[in-house]
Amino acid sequence: MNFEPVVLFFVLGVIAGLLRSDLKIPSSIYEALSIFILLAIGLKGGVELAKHNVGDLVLDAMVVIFVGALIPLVAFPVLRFIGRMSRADSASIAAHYGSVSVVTFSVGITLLGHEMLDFEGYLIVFLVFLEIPALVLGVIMARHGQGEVRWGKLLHEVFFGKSIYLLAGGLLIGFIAGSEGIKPLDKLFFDLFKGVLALFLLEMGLVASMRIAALREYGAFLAGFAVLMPIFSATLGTLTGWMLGLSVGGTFLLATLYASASYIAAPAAMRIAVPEANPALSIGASLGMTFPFNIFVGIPLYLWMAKFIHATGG
Amino acid sequence: MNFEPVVLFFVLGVIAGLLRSDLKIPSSIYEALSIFILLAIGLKGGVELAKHNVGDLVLDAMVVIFVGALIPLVAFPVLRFIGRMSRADSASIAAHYGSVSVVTFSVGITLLGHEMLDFEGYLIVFLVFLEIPALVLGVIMARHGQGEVRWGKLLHEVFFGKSIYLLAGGLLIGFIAGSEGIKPLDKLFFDLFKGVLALFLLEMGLVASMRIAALREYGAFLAGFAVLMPIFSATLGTLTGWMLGLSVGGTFLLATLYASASYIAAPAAMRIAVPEANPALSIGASLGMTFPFNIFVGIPLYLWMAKFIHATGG
Amino acid sequence: MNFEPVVLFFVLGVIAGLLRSDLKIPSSIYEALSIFILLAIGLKGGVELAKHNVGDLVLDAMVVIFVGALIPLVAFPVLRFIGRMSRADSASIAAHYGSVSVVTFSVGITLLGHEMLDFEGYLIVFLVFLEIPALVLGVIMARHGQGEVRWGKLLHEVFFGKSIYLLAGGLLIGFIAGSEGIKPLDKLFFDLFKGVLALFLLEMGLVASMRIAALREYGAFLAGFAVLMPIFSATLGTLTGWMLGLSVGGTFLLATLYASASYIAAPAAMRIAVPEANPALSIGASLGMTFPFNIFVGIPLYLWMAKFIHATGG
Amino acid sequence: MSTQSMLLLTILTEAVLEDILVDEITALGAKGYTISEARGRGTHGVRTGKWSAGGNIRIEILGDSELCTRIADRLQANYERDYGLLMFTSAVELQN
Amino acid sequence: MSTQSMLLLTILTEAVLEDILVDEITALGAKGYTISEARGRGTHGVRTGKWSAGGNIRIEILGDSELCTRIADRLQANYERDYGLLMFTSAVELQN
Amino acid sequence: MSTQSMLLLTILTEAVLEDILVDEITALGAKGYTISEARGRGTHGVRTGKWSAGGNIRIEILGDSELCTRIADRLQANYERDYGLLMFTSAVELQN
Ligand SMILES: Nc1ncnc2c1ncn2[C@@H]1O[C@H](COP(=O)(O)O)[C@@H](O)[C@H]1O
Ligand SMILES: Nc1ncnc2c1ncn2[C@@H]1O[C@H](COP(=O)(O)O)[C@@H](O)[C@H]1O
Ligand SMILES: Nc1ncnc2c1ncn2[C@@H]1O[C@H](COP(=O)(O)O)[C@@H](O)[C@H]1O
Ligand code: NA
Ligand code: NA
Ligand code: NA
Repeated sequence: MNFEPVVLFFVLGVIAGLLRSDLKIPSSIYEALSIFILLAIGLKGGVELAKHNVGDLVLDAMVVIFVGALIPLVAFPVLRFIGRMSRADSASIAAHYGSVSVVTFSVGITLLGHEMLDFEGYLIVFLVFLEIPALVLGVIMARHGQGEVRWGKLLHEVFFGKSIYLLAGGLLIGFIAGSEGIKPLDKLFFDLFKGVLALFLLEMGLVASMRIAALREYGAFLAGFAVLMPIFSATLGTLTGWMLGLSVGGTFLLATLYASASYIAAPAAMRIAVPEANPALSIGASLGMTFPFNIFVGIPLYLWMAKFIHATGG
Repeated sequence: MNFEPVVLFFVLGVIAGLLRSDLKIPSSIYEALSIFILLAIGLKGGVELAKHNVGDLVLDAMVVIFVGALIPLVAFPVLRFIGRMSRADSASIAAHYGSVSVVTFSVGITLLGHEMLDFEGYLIVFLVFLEIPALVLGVIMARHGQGEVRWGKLLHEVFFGKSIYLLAGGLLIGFIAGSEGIKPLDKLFFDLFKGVLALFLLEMGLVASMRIAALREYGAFLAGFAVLMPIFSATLGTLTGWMLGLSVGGTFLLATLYASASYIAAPAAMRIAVPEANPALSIGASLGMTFPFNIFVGIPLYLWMAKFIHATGG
Repeated sequence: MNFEPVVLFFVLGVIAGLLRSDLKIPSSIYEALSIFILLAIGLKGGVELAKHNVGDLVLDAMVVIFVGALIPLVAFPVLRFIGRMSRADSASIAAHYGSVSVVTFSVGITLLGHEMLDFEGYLIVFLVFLEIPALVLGVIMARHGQGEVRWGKLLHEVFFGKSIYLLAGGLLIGFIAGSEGIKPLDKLFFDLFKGVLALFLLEMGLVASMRIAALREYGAFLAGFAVLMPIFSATLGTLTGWMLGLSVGGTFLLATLYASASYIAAPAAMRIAVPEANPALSIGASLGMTFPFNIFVGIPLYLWMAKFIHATGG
Repeated sequence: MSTQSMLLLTILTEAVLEDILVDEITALGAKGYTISEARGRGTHGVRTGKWSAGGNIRIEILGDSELCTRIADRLQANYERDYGLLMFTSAVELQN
Repeated sequence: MSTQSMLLLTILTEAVLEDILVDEITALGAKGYTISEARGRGTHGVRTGKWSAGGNIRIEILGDSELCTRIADRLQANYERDYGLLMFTSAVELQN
Repeated sequence: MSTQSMLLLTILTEAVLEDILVDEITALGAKGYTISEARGRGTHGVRTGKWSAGGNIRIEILGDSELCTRIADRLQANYERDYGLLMFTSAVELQN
């Protein structure tokens, strides 16, 4: 079975929230856990990257980013014209779904460990690059013919917002240090990773439990979107991964990456760049619906999809 | 010698407090450490429980809980009639002593590791169940003929208060995952346990140092109670453990569990359910006296008692 | 090459600060990391000390402390008469440079591990003792003929300020427990040490980036002092270590210790004891200049010096 | 811009009461509230906030005089005897 | 000791605006400000502060009536529509 | 319910002074006080609170005019020259 115990911590958090337990994770601990996870993922990616010839990856990276940019471009019209949402909300939600979730990705990696499947480590690098076009496209769609954009502020937010900054910084340090140089840090950043992920999922569950209620107010359309959009994106990812010749594990991870929706980087960036969008909608959908859908249903499904395409397609 | 270095961290904290050092452990770190300890203990218990047929434990559990419920029932009249304390204070303190301290219990486990003695892992399960009757009895004794009880609020506090919630949640996750499934989390929750316990004891020492002063105000009776009550409870625990056929380690742990007094779950629950009780009294006694007594004198004594009864009684 | 990946985390922090990234390490996490580092270093020192006959070290300790006390005595007239700084500022800065930086020292230890060089573990003990004369001398120089000193308050600050208290407390616990007794804590305090140091350096970088600006206001003299003073102190340390017959690693560590400037214990003590000194100057110099100078340039230089004197001098 | 005179009711009390008081003041008609952490000393002794349930909170409610009185009266009746509690109002001008 | 009558402008808003608002109020001439963390509920829903960008901040500015009005007007014009924002002034006596 | 007019003295200063000031104000006769964390900027530069000793605290004392003046005078005399310090009073109505 594709069962991974860490996701139980998410359930524990959700139940605590719904039952109004007094369990709280202090916000400074939440910050610390997220810094840890971002740095650890970045370092891991950098170490992997150091094993490859960077030049060989440029073409793959361009394909991955280009296809990834289709996601917000598809999501926007769906939200705007089928869902009848405002321009700002449609653009902001599209940006959330175009960008990615490090925690969802980590749960995916964890499952691969469980299944003893390998993956192309440099995929972590793509994670960093996928955020950028999604956020920029989101702003362009929100602002199209609606007055000027504070590009300076936005790009600053995108590149130096803590998520991308820590991922990219960890990547660089891991790349420079290499797997030998990073070894003394393994005990903290790699050995404890899964335990810290469990604690983070507990906190995510607490927060998500409050978001589910917010989502309910906005009816069935958004809930449907929050489930169908990741399946569409994962399909795109599966096809892309398979065409690029990634392994089963790599194909699955790319699908997971596409399918995941941001709830750290994107909310902060959109709140500044598209302030008239209602954050309860975008976070409600991405964290209240898509995140739990992905870790419980999506991830096993995407793994099945990756195995299927490699079994039949190849 | 029964000496365990972790308790030195408690001494370090007490001295820092008494000397008014500017050493402070931020409250968010305190919260994080306690979440860690509660989850880790719960997980450990769950993993142990998964090794047993749960049905076999039901009878033992009932005996342990039933005898445990005697503790507040004995403590209350002692406090009320010998100590001449108010009904509310007597009931609240009785509830503190009927309920248990996870940290005292952890120091006990640590000592067993030191002595290379085994114990029945499912004892951790009892820890969770012992809190409940003690808190409920405390409220009944406080309210007997004194107006209505907000049972809804109280039971919510008891079951969904973070201590019991995390212990029970950890227990369930550990039980579901089993020792294989939990392995990736071992590096965080089990390997680091003792170090985290040391840091927690440092903080406990800081807090206890302030409580000792509070206790002084209330005279010799309460101080005497805070030392004699755990010895009485430990005797009860030793006999119960021995009659249930537990190992030396298990007998000792049950005695330690009975002897320990709560300073996390009980204070929060009593502050809401019995507000007219003075929290300085109950926390002063349980944290300022009984906790240090237990870790320095009690625990070695209870181990001796367990060895003695197994050597002579059996 | 003498390259140590942990220092890259400092760079990451500095850049985040300069680029006004929204990356922040919550202050409670900063506190927790520093408590961890101080305790871990103290424990390590205590374990090492337990391997030696304490009596044998008394003479060495006296020499190390005596020579160390020369540093503020040299720094003060330089600042006062060459730099034309106020008496209070000169004394406060002198105290910062006479006292030591645990993090710089830790980076030094880390480099020795990298180079597979041994060192005399008891040097950590000296770290604790070096703070005291520097701070006391600082106050005497500030107050000389300037009205009375609140010695009670100051000595309390020096001895029970959290830095020295935790170092000394860890030392004692490590000494009492010995390397066997401390083993269960190794997984937290020793295995994770380098990773935690990396996170701490990230935070130091964030703070230092703000201090560099402050330093700029005070011109070239202070910047020059912040680079030349540590080289002078390191030379003193190299000679002292060599004359005491320390190993290459030990000589290097003593030089690093002398060369490092305090930015935790000294600022807190000086703010209370010499309030008219401008803290922006002393922290700007020690953290904004000397700390990065030491970890990037100084430490490799001091290692070269230690190797050189042992190769040619002996 | 016109400003509007209102009262700000400040409540200093034990952190453990947070959820209960939020329910009370919402039921009494407050449209909003602001909470922040505090520590302190009063007739109920030192509250350092070091200890999980040992800190204080500050609850502030902006409203008209009637609302503030209603809330203060209720809290005084229900909580003053058993809990650390200090309440005061000040006159403020709403700016938006 | 003479005291001086001044206004204290209190701004309750979303934490995500901190850097932007600090720039605004500095540009509008505030000589100083004080910031602290808060959480709360208002017309924009509950803001628990649990979530990274989900908390509030309280910004306080001591100044003359003219400065406080200038800041309040600017913030109302630029941020009230899209962000949680509550502003009020109170009369205080400066003691130093 | 009768209310009582009092003064609230607010002190914004460096966190490093906390223990010293608590001793001072207790010695000067304050029956209670409330402390909370803050950060800010004033004539002594930016105090971010990121740095261990680099944050501010807010101390509030509710008392009569005489107590507040006594405390403000003492603090001004002893600490204003060397430390970041801002003090102001406001009129409040005690509600319990
Ligand atoms: N005179 C005072 N000035 C400022 N704050 C006070 C004062 N008295 C009490 N407090 C605050 O109100 C809380 C409860 O007060 P009490 O009910 O007197 O224990 C205390 O913990 C303080 O935070
Ligand atoms: N009536 C009120 N009393 C006290 N604080 C309020 C009130 N209304 C709003 N607030 C605070 O101001 C923030 C923004 O308010 P709003 O713009 O109404 O969402 C809220 O999150 C609260 O912290
Ligand atoms: N105009 C002001 N408005 C609000 N807070 C201020 C103001 N000036 C100073 N402060 C606060 O008082 C502290 C000390 O001020 P100062 O002594 O001017 O450095 C600052 O760090 C701020 O927190
Ligand atoms: Na996505
Ligand atoms: Na007990
Ligand atoms: Na030095």
